[in-house]
Amino acid sequence: MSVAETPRRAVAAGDWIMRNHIWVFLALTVAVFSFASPYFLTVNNLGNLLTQGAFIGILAVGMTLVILNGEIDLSVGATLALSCALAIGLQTSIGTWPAVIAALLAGAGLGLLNGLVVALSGMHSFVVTLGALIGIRGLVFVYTGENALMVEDFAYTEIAEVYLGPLSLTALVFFGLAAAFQWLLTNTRHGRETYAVGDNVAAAHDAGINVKRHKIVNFTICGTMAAVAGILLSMRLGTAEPNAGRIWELWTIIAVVLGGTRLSGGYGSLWMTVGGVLTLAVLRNGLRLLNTPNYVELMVMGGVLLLALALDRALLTREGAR
Amino acid sequence: MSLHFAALLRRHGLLVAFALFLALVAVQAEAFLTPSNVLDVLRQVSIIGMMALGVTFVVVAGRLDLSVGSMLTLLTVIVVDRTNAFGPGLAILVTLLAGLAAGAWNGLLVGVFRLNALIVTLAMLSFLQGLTLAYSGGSNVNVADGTTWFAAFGRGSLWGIPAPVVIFALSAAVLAFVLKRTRFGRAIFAVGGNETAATYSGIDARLVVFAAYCLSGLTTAIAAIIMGSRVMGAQNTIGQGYELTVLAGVILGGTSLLGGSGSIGRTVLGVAMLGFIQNGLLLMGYPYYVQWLVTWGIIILAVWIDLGAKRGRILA
Amino acid sequence: MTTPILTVAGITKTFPGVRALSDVSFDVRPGEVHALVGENGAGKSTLMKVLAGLHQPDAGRIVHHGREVAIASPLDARTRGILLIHQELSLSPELSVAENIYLGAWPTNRFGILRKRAMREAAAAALEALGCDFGPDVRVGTLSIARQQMVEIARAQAFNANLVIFDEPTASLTEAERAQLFATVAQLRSQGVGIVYISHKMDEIFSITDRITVLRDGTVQGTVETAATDVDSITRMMIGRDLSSYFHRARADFGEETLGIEGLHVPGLVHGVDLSVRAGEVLGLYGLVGAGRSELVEAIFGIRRASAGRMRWRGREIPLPTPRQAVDLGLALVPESRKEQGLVLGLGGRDNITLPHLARFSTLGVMRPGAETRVFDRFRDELSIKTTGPDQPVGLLSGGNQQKFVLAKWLCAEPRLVILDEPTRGIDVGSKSAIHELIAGLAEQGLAVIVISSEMPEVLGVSHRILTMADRRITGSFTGDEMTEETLIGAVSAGPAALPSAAE
Amino acid sequence: QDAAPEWLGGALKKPLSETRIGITVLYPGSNAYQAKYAETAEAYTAELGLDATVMDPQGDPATQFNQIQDMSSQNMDAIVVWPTSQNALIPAIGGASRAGIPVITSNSPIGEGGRRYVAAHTGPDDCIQAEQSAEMLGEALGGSGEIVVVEGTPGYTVSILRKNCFLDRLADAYPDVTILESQPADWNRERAQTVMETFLTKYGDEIDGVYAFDDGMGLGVVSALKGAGKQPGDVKVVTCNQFGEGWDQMREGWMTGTNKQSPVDDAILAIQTAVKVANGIEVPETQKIDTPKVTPDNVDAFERPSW
Ligand SMILES: Nc1ncnc2c1ncn2[C@@H]1O[C@H](COP(=O)(O)OP(=O)(O)OP(=O)(O)O)[C@@H](O)[C@H]1O
Ligand SMILES: Nc1ncnc2c1ncn2[C@@H]1O[C@H](COP(=O)(O)OP(=O)(O)OP(=O)(O)O)[C@@H](O)[C@H]1O
Ligand SMILES: [Mg+2]
Ligand SMILES: [Mg+2]
Repeated sequence: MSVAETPRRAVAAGDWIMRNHIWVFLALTVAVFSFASPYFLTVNNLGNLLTQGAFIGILAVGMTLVILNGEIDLSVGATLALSCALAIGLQTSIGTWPAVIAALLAGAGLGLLNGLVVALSGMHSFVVTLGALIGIRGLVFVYTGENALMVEDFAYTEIAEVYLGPLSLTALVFFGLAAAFQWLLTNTRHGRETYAVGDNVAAAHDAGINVKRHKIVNFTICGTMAAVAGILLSMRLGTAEPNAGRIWELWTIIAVVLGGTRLSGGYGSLWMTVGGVLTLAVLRNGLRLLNTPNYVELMVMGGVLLLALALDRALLTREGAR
Repeated sequence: MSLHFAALLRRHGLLVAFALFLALVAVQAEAFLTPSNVLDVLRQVSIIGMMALGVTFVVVAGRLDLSVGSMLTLLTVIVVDRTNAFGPGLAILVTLLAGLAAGAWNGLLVGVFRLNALIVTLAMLSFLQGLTLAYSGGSNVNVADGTTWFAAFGRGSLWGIPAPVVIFALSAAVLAFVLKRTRFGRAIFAVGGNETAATYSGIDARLVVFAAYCLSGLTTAIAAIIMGSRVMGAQNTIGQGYELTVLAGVILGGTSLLGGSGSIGRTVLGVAMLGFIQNGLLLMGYPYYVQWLVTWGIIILAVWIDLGAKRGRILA
Repeated sequence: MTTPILTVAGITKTFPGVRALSDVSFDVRPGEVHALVGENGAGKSTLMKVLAGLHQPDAGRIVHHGREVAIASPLDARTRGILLIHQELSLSPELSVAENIYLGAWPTNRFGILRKRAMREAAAAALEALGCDFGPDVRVGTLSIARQQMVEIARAQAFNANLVIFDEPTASLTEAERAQLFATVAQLRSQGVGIVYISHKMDEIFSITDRITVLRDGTVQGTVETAATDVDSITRMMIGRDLSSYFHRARADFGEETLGIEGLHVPGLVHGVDLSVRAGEVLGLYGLVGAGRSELVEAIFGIRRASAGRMRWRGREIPLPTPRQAVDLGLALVPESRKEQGLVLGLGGRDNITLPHLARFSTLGVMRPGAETRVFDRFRDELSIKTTGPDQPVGLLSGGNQQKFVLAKWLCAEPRLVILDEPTRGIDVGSKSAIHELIAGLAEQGLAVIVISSEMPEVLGVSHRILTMADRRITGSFTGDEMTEETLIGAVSAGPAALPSAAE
Repeated sequence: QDAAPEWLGGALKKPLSETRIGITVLYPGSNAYQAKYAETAEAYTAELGLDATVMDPQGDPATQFNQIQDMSSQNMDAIVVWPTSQNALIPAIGGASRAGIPVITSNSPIGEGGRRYVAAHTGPDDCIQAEQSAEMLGEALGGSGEIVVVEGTPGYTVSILRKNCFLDRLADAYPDVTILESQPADWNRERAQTVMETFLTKYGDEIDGVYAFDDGMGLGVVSALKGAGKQPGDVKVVTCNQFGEGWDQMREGWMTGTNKQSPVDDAILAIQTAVKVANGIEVPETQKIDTPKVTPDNVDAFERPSW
């Protein structure tokens, strides 16, 4: 078997780049913006950038699991808004931490609901969560009565004001969750089976893997992640906007795919997702620093997305087999 | 035999459920099933419906188009602005060409270069939004001359039937024929059902997908003409979120996102269902968020029922 | 006589509209290779899926090691030591070999954390025991089909299986790999494992099995000792009649050259191929799997873009065609994988038949359903295809009937040249002989035919002339008396990387 | 350019060309007023020779939050915020203020809790506008009648103010005006038309008046009225914030009341205030731009809005 492995090591570096091309891309964008704007490479800005990216990042952690599983979740933005509203709205009646826990449970519950419907009905998750995207937003408005909710006690907003160097609590939570779930993906049975299910459902099913359970679990995790992001957002803003997180689901999917995770499932990692999230955050922040008009920003984002996709495709064809 | 019969029954189940819903609303709101309201609803869904026609081709070919919403915005801005500049005739031509071009770009990337449709059209969504802002400078545009014949597409009527409904119905009839009865339609089904097999049969899948996107751009352009004429102006957000409504209509009709199955008739039904649901709930006076919740429920229920009917059609 | 490992009695299984198995009984003893044969759609795979826990029977008993059991799930089957190696491989390409071996039963500690090291070591041991030349950490997607199959077999080793079921395992193996597989089967058998072996290849059945059970239309026709029977009587049990002559070679009556190819080159896939075939001629293309035969014909048909090469078509020099142009010229390619390349499973038979010839069945782009239905009816009768109607999705049909639709699709437009890539793979003997008859008939009508096959007797039986391919090049051309097993084997295994010739 | 402009009322600390001002505007892409505002901001800062940036958070508070943070980290001399949310931005504005960067809110104020971080507020008062609309509608109906309301996208500050202030004022001043129904049309003219068509189907001639949150939606309402065969003035349509086309419709009698609000004045006032604050010149806590009522009686006295 060593015969087979020796030449592999030689191409290992190339292989690594192919599988992690997003980090090369990220390094490139960072270089460009450092050159273009004197404010980009400041500790303060980088700290901000990480915090800003972390919200999409946390959503992307959950989304990655769902996508690896071969599914998709369009409802994360709405779930985020609901958790955000609950975390703030329930504080007066049940206290801060119970409210936070309730918000988490709500996110988990909605994720579970999505997962159950997908797994039990056999419908395409695109359809199920498209419905949920509309409906959960309705729940947000039912709960908030369309007004923005505000915390009574602004001490709540200081919970998230914990810093480790330039890293805010939000950024730390993002990196922590990404690391934790990456570990889960590589080292636990659920993690590996998530890949197996996304890669070849028939094989996974025939091997006795409970496909439905994994999907349900991953949707639940995804909902929970949306809740975590929602709670952190409520701490950041001190307010729950009923429209919070609109079209964030699209940015989240974009970040995940930008990272290189395959939309059809089975291939990808949180490491890639972190790369995708950071690239997205750097691009948005950098373009803002360069004072690009909004329409240029939109066009550049569209262009970059295509570029990343084309790069991915080019590397994929080179890799040959798949 | 019995399998087909059961499927047929369950498929009718969806229609029965829809009819029940119509009856239920009609009891609650007597205005619901009056001819004038029905025509109103049809006119309101004709824009979404028009777009859904093209998107149906894309979805049957096994792809997705999320860019139609922002494409609608841009094209509406173009048709209104150009009407002011060149007059309606040329403006309509320019709009149709622009729609075709936008669709062709999607088709080029997805069909010819075989990039992922979801991402390509998402990128297009973002790009077209930017382009719209760049084009309009952010301001609203209005048709300056209120008496132009351009108004006919959105506001006119033919034998008492609103013009948008006439346009939509005609387009639906033509495209239903194209999808069911022509070579192109057959190729769409083949490519969506099994692209490799289609290629081995001498069908150029790249061209077929390309053409489907072009068609989607074209129907969106027609929708934009109706929209511009109905509003006699355009706003930079006018098509925002339409892509999801369009997709919801297509899916509700039972066209599978996996490609290879579906029909224009079902899309028309799906879009009409969406329109009547919204109109009915509005007539019953439910707040908008209840409408959203009900839409959630109905999408899931309808697709579920439909899926049940199709189950076991193809061996796994 | 030893007690059987497994006995099934009175198994019945119906699918909506089909009774796949009715009252099936048979048994498997330790250390025996038990063949299961039957026509396409006879119910072989279904029976095995019942044993593997993928289907639940409607009625009947399964006795395993003397105890009656209900096999609830694939995992349940595996923990009982029953392992099915699928017709279509059932692996996760992105996962490692070790992970695939233990797929669904990964060892974990109390907290659900994988014991990767333990898994790796156990997998390495299983691979070693089978003599595999790859390690447990390799990503399965990078392995060849044969190696992937070894991964599946390693599962049997790793789980100490007592019953291993092979469902058409040799369909895409080279001769050498096949020999390796047989060695593995022998090894398992010597460990006392019971083996069920499903195949349509009679030579395999007679060389490695101990007993044969014949299924027909979901019922058992009988179980016989292999040593006590012969191919003809088994065939008779399978199809219910005698198979007069096995191969049909067309009359040798050749016309002008239909197709000529010179210097065809597809980077990395086909190197400098010359080829010529005349009207009325059946040209066999023999080689081992992976020799590049499919790629060659795909390049001729325009599915693969050739970087160099010239083409003569009926005496005229023409540019290399696109698939569309190829169809219009009168080329027909019956591809090797009917499900992936041949048919749109969701469409009906009629729509599949006319798919390559839409122009022919339309006026100004509008289809003529009447004309389509007429063609459908004609071929349904000519090829006796079993289908409920023109709109029944072909995905619902059994493999043999699907293959007939693929043939119909290519024959309906009267082509000049028909290329058949492994036309009888996975086809039962009865239908096989029908296809051979068809090939001969085509040539006698004056068509040029190219037949690709990995089955030596088949190529020898139907061809007027045989080209051999190895390592993506043509290595020999044989006619008349030169066409023997020895010359062909010599030609495909020539060169430095000569493979050990298969035990035949 | 280095001479201090007249309106400044003080001395420049540094040349205008070195004065860096960041402006973030609710959602210029969404309507003409905001587009004009953003356009004016670009043009006017260029005219002054300021080093200025105009940003579009697309109505998303979290994005605007990020923008404010980014501008703080660039050490802008002043930041102008047209807030997407009353309260969500307070922490970001607080952060900027702690970093010593003055923040001016423009057009809509932020919530009470954040006022102490804001150096000044300029702009019209959405609440007053909505109250004016309530008054004009009540008056046009002669104190009693039945109305429907076409709302903007629910959940945003402007929508909330234009709803609640209208409702409060109407209940106070014209208790006999009853609201049949209220539905959102998301600031979208076409949707407003759809909603109004449905209202007309449902209530027919019962509807005496309509309140639409902005003129764009008001135009959709008018289209629906025309489609239903109504005559000008049959149904009183009152909106906020007149657009050019609304001005035309008012002259034709379709619109009954609205108010004039100039994005040009709005933007210029905000920028001037920002420059003053950046140069340490005292400014009033709140500076309002006028939003006079516009009715068919006085419409000719106003110039046709160019937005
Ligand atoms: N999941 C299913 N649903 C409906 N019918 C099925 C299903 N699986 C198998 N069948 C039908 O059951 C019959 C037996 O099929 P099976 O796959 O067992 O045949 P087989 O003997 O393995 O044939 P082959 O040699 O072609 O592999 C066929 O008529 C087939 O169409
Ligand atoms: N080394 C290999 N690794 C993985 N897959 C292989 C390898 N060689 C062949 N295959 C697979 O086997 C199939 C046949 O290979 P190929 O088309 O190259 O050979 P061929 O001479 O046309 O053989 P045949 O027509 O008999 O299948 C292909 O689908 C290919 O994926
Ligand atoms: Mg089988
Ligand atoms: Mg091959």
